[in-house]
Amino acid sequence: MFRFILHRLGMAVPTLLLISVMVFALIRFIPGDPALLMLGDMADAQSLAQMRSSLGLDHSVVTQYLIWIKSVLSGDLGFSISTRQAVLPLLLERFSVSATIVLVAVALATLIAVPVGLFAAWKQNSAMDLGLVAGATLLLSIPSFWLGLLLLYAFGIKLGWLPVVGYVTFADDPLKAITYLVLPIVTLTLVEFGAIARMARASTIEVLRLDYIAHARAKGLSEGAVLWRHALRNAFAPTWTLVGLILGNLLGGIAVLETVFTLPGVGRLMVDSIFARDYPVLQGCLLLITCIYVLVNLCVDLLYPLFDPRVKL
Amino acid sequence: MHHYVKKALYFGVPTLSLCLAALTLQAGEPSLIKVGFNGDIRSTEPGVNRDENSDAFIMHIVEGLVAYREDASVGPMLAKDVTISDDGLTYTFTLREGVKFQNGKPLTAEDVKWTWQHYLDPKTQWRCLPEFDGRGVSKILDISVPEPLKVVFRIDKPNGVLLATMSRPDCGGSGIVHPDSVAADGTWIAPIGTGPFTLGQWKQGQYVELNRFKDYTPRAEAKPDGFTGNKQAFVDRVRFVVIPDAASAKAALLSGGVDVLPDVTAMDEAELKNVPGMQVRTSPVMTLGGLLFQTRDPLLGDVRIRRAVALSLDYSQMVATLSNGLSTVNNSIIPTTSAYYDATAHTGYPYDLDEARRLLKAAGYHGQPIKLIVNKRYPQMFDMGVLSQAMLQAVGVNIVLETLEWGAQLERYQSGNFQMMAFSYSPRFDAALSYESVTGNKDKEPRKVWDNPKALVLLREAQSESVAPKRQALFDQLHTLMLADVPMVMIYNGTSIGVVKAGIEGYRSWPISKPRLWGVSLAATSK
Amino acid sequence: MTVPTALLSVQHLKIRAGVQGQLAVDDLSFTMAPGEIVALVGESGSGKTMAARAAIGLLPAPMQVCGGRIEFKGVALDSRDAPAMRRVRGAQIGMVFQEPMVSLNPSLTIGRQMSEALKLHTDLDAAEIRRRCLQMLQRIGIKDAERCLASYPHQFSGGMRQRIMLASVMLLRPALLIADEPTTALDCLAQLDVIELMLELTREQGTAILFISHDLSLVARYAHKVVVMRNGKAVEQGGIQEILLAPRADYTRQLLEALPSRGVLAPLPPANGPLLEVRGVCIEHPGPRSFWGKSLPKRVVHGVDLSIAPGETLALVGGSGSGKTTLGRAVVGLVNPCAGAIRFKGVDILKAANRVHRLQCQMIFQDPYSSLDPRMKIGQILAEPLRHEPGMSPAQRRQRVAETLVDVGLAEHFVERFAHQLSGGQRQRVAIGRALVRRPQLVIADEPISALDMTIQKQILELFERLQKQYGFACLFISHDLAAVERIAHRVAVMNQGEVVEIGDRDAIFDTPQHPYTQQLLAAASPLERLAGGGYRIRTR
Amino acid sequence: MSAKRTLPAEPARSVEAPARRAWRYPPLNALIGGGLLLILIGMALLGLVWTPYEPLRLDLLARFQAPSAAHWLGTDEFGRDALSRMMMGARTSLWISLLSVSFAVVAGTLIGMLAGYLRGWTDRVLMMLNDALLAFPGILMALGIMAIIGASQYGIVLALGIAYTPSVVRVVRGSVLSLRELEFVEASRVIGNSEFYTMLRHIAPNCLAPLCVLATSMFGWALLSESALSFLGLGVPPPAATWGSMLAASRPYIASAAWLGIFPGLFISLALLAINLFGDALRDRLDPRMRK
Repeated sequence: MFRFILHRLGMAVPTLLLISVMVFALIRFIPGDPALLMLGDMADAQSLAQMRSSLGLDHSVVTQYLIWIKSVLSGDLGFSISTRQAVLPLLLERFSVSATIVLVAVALATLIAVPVGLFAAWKQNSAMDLGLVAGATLLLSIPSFWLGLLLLYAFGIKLGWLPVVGYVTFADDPLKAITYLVLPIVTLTLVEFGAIARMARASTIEVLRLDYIAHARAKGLSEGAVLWRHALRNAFAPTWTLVGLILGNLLGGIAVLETVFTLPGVGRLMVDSIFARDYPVLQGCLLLITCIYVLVNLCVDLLYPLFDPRVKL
Repeated sequence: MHHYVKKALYFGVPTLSLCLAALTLQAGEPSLIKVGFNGDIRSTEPGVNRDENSDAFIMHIVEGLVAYREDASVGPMLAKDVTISDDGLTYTFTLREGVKFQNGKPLTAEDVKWTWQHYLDPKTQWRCLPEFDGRGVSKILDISVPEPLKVVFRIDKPNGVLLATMSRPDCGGSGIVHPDSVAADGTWIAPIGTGPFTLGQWKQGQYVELNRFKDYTPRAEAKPDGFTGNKQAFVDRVRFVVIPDAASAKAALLSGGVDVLPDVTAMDEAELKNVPGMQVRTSPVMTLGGLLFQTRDPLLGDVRIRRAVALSLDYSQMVATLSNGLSTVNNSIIPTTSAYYDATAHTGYPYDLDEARRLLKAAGYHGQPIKLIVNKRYPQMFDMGVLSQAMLQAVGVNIVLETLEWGAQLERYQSGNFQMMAFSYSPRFDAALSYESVTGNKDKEPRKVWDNPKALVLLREAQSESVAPKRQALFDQLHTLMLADVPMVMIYNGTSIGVVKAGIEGYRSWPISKPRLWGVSLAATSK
Repeated sequence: MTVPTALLSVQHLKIRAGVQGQLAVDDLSFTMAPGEIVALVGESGSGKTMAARAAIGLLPAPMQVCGGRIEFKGVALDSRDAPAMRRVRGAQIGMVFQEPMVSLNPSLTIGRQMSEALKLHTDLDAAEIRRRCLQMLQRIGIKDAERCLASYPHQFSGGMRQRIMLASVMLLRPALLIADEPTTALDCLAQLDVIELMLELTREQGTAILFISHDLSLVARYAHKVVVMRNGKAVEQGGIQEILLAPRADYTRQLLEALPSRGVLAPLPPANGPLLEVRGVCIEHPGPRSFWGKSLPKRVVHGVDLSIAPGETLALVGGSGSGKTTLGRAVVGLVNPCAGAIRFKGVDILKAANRVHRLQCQMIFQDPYSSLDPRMKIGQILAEPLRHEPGMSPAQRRQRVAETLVDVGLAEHFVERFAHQLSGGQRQRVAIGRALVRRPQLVIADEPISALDMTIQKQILELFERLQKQYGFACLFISHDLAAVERIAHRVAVMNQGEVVEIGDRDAIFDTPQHPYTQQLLAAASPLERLAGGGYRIRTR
Repeated sequence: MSAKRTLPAEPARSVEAPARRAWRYPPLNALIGGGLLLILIGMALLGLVWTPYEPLRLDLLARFQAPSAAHWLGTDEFGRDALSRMMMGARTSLWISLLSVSFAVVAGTLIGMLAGYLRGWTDRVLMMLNDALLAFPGILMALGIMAIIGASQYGIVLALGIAYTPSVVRVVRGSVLSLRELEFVEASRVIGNSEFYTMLRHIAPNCLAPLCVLATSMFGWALLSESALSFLGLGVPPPAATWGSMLAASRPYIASAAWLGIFPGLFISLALLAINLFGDALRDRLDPRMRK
């Protein structure tokens, strides 16, 4: 088991390095650099040069990259160019916002979707099944930000139950903070529910076709026992991979949803740092997102044998 | 509380006097006003590592010899008066008596000389050094102290904008600081100025505070006048809260998180205007919004086409849409709030479609596409582009909107690589500086739009001339020349919209658009 | 002593798919006495599985009973009354399935699956249940029963898994065991073990067996009574001896004749030297590829020597995993041996230069469903090998394809059809056509008929013999079905664990096997022997 | 791993004559999906020829008008007719999605084939690059590319194309590796075809089925991403309208002019619903098990 983790992390290092190089080069390739952005239209030659040297941008890209890598390895992600904040604490704080919403939403979606998928597969081609599939497909087709806008309009503006804009951290006022999180979580849950339910149904149908289900029935087990004890475990494996895929992508920041609900998430942070050409923050963001992507995939693979013992680590 | 006290001791202000001061005020907690900032300050050193917010903040702590008045003209601040020699090469400042630094020590001419040498020392990397070491209009030859309260500056060439440049907030208003603000090896510690507030607690990324300077010696005037006048503080503490997102800032104001929002968008203003308990403070500012032409572009090189464009824009309707009716049309580079904005500056381009069509035909224009760069980051620039495209279509000018990301547009502006561009310049507080931002030699500075040699000569004169009526004549000539050349079409100056909660009196927006918290008081009733 | 009522009696059973689907089972009636072994025999699509599933009330979704009744111990079984059925299932009627790979739940340990039924139907405590499971596992020959309880199904071979399934079903001492082709998926040796175990267990507990199979010879040795089914109807039923000696229905006779028996072979044409020589060939399978390089390979074929004369049919027999298929693939160049030489008419065809000679050897694959490209028409499939035939004009090619179609007994219009529109037998004919269209001198047939029904197997074997007489090609016939080998092979080579343990003429091998492994193989093969008078009897060794 | 051969469990009713049932009534999802798609494509094509108003014409007096007889879907912040912009938007949105999906399919298939065909080190390197690209956030990619070649429709097509290529590579490589093991591919080698010919003639056509299914779902992703990019201010440059940019532009006015946001979102959802339903029908049609 441990060897497997080491092996996977070992494999992830080249990917991480590759991405950090791609990011480092791409962002510098985009026209406009932080010094120009800060000076705006008052950027005469001398002040530009002075600003660039103070930000360390006058070295060659390669030296800048080496400096950055050296500082990252020593755990220091540097300081944001526009807000002077230390990058690491900023990232973690912003990531906690996105992570809470994504984790709660995906967990909720999975908890509801798997039983629904199981039930739809069991009652395959019945009216109930067609209804559930149609519902799931409908939810799958609604763009998350539009759904967010609608909910915001209905509950925020029209009914006024929930705050329309702004964000309160848990530290300041837990109760109030929750009111800010309700709508984004509901939106994300509904959107992801569709995809997971369809996958759960498809994999359950696949499993119900196999002999060991007939064998279980031949033992005289009730339909419920057959579904929960035999069908669920084997049907959950492919669904679990999909959940892992969804988590990997969403944890990278739900920039669009964060825009709709004005949440200070890591997605929004990345977009803003791109526009402000805030290189340290952007590089920090991407490193964090890629690490999450690798870690989530690793966790998915580590937990996979729980559902399918044939997979040896 | 612990951290706060340590900081106070650090400044050498005896703790005893602090508690004493607190007692003299009416009983109860020290009064506090919370102001919303869209970003944290970059440092506490005037004019070095700074941005818009840092400048506004530091102007509460340090004061320069001279400073901008409400109408952006320059008036004395720490100096009682300023005499300029006939040849315009010597400036003599006589200091006010009885002015004390925030560490209790009296202000002396030696301190002024020490501060200026600190600014002129290249190691300090003062932002405005190029303006005073010869790279700009003139060079400061030497600073001398003939008498205890008199400082004399000698410069190599006459410079009409010397005082205006000294007062620029992005130079920290050339604020005079006490030598103790800097450690032995020259590294900056903290600002010890003569302003109405001292530096308070700074929690990186969250907020930064100012404390009232009890022994502040205000000027004789009754009321504040821009960055000068009577700057007595009526509040114990001011906290600048960092709220990057505009929508969150509006929500914070509504929910009581902050008391003052110095700068909100026109849309927010329309919404907040009718919210009970909100006072809106607007003031035209000196930003220059308009359409830039690249005079070296093969198509737009022809002045007739540029003139036709200028004539086919319905300025009043456009400005009404862009500023929700808050701004007025201004086709001149000189901001409407500037002292030099006179009748000639008021003359603009008539709305004359027939003449425009005639000019286009004469120039042989038959619908070739003209690329107009806009961006979505600043809504006014984008809307200006869309409205111009629609209006120009009426005369057959085929405008193609090219929407770039703001950084990319800045790069194109800096390198002059564009045909047309909707752009807005950040405020310059002296008419000459405004003209200087658009006029210049295109080979050396590709970002400048106007390189008419005659204009350059006029500009040099205006920069060195220090007598107001003479400068006014030069500005009028520059304006009429620009109307003829049409290197760009100035459309309007922006509006600074501040929103203040009820119960806060004395806060005013002004053309320089930096928030000022002296002269602002908290009504006894509301918290 | 009351008249022993029938354990199970099926009266005029009718099953159809959905409301107006075709009848899968049409008016089927038979009875079973306690402890009796009744075999339901028929080819695919005969409805035998549906009938068995109906007995335990587990018909798959679209199918439903629409006529007749099933009585178990005198009580009518009504699949709609779920609780009643559940009390019978597992406790009274047990069922064993065909696919060892998926008949046990891959994500549950053996222990949990075995004890599940006991927990449900009895009120024994956990310790007693565990003791019974361990005892049963030892009974079926599991050495370390403790570890087996905690391990997962995928850690056992196919044969072992069928034995475990049998054990868990027999734990409840059911009165009736329904065995749905329990050993079809196993190779001949494992097949023997599993069936003998099933018989011992059922005889001890007096359990009756409803044995579903498509292989009459396999059933002949054990069943008391046989019901022969075709297209849903029972064409004949009766005691095993009468069926074998005097089959009344001609379909039964057809089934019996489909069993290949030793035929007389055409004499070999004179030849100067062997057509194909295999000298000291060893083949290795690359191990699983880890990140840093290959792990050590597993040797599958160790030093095989054999030769085939022109026109001769050499059979290569052995259990699964004996390396016979790998050797066959080496001859046609699909696998590169790591040592030894393969010479075709004296030319070493392993070298790329001699590719033309290698093309003289063609191959017929085993699985009709995956050996034809689903996206190509039959005409295109047959024409493809001719691409490498020098000097053939398109007209000649079309002519050759038409000729081959006739050779393999397919009508003209099949040229335009796709593979999925053909039956298993028809596809295998196309596969044979593809191999012969270039008139090769050597054909490697890798288990060409084992994926087909018995009657169709007979037709394909006859076709193959006719074509071999007509074109005179030699054949390396790879199979684990000794009956088919006995019919068409001149010589037989027996392989075990990658080595040829015995090689010799067909009659010598079948009558006087020397090597113990060969004897084991022959014992497991089907024992039916055609009698002079037209009937059959079980051959006694 | 050559398929371990077992006798076929009892296949369908009668093997001889394949049942015709599959085609008597096409499944519901194909009907609805196909119908919706036709309507949307029709709307887009109609937009080419005729729109109730000139999509770009401003009418500053008629700003923020609610849906009325004159303007069925109301007017936007510049007084432009929302319905005409929707029709123009339909064309741009669908066109961008189509182009980016085809780019990804072509590029992905080539790389996927290469990786599946050559294997060994090339496969490993390609796959590592592929994973890196998968983990790379699409937003930065989009901005980077658009900044380099200028903000235009084709910038977005390139950005989305590159973002989706890795998933195509994975699917194609997966099917190539599994098809290689099947017997008809080995048969092709035995009859003497070169490896390259076998790849083109046998493996490529059979990769089509999984590819088509992926392409339809990717079409939905592309539509969604284009709208998301517009939301972040990176989408198709105005004044050209896409549904996404109209939805994004409606955000500040959600309180005062909600209809501006409702209709674009509705049309995007309908398009996605149509694509998902059509994709399901396509997968059922191509799934070998379904083919009786």
